[in-house]
Amino acid sequence: MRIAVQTDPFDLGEEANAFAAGVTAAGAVVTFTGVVRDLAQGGLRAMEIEHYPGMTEKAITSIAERAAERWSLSDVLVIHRHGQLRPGETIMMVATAAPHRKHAFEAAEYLMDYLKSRAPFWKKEIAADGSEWVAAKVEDEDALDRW
Amino acid sequence: MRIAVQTDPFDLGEEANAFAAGVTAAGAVVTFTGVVRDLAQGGLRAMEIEHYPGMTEKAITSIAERAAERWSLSDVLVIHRHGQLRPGETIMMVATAAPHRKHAFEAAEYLMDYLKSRAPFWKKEIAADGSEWVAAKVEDEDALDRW
Amino acid sequence: MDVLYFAWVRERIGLPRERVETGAATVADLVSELSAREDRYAAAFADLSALRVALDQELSDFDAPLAGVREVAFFPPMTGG
Amino acid sequence: MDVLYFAWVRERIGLPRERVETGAATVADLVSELSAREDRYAAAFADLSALRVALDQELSDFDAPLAGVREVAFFPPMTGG
Repeated sequence: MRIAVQTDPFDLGEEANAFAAGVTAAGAVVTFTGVVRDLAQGGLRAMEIEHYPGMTEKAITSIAERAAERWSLSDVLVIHRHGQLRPGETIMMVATAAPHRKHAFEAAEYLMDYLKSRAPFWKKEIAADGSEWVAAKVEDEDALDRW
Repeated sequence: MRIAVQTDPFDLGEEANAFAAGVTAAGAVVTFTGVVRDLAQGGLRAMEIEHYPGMTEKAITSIAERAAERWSLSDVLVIHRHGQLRPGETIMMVATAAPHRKHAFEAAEYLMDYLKSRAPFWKKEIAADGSEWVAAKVEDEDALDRW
Repeated sequence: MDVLYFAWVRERIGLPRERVETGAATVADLVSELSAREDRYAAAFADLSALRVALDQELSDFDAPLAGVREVAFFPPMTGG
Repeated sequence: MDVLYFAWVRERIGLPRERVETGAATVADLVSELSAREDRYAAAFADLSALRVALDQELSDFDAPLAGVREVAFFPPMTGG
């Protein structure tokens, strides 16, 4: 298991290859990658991501450990950036490996649902005409009921 | 949309990066990669994958088009190899990109469920003590009921 | 028409494809015709529930008509992915 | 104890962390104490349903006791991923 909370960019391809190379006993590898979209339709200059150093790493580790137990995963990877990101940049990724595809998919969705609402990150959209904190969505909180 | 049916190996990382680079309007990119596992616990020498040239490409294109419509995907990628593969080699991958994570995940699972039972591939495990066609699983057929 | 066999159906019948001249009205009729030919066909077609059929590269059924069909393929349930 | 603020709570109160000497028994008591200090605190804590609290870096509740706690953090619902 590897958890990284960082300001530096990461290379999705390199991370995916390194992850897959380490888990050849697993038949299924799922990755999820979040990219900064220009939600304000051309007006987004940057996405500023604030986090709670210390708690962030603990919260993600705890989420990943719960996922690894629940689905007997061969491995889990979580990378999440903070700081200022531009549209098109990669915000974060998760990867899961399991013997069966259903488990790898479910675990990746579980990780994403919990990272979204239970890891202490806050996003702020910085646009030409001002900046605004991204509001948590009711459907993201509701997504946790599934688990 | 890109559909590739090939004997050549492919590089998961390169494919994932190229796919993600093309879809920056989407916030969520999901990849699934299938790897040859040694199911016979050390005894598997190779996985031989037979397919139905012509029908394979048609069937995958049709599955991918249905997924792209159903979830308004920004892009879809399917690569599936045939021929003889060794344990640890990558059999296939799918990638989906969508504005929302739930859509990217669902579409990738849909693609996998249909590729598993509706694309004309047949796997044969070649072990030290003989070879055997992989039997279709009832749960793989049942997985289609979800959609 | 061209008749194609894949996976263990191909192995049991002993060839990947052949040209068949037939007046069979449906897939089931064609299966009966082939099964009557030789034991290897009868063995391959013994349990139709274990087989799938494609007509001109589209999945179909054993009671489908063969009129206008150029290519028939028989194979076990698929195991892709 | 150390009190930390994140996102718009930090912006509204105007600082990321401060040292607070308090005898507050629960998080709610601490919130009342801080809110009574100055308008910027009262504004930040006006709607507790829009806030979350962590005690020693674990998510908690507003009625949780503060005994033994060294670090309290207030912030809006998280938006990671």
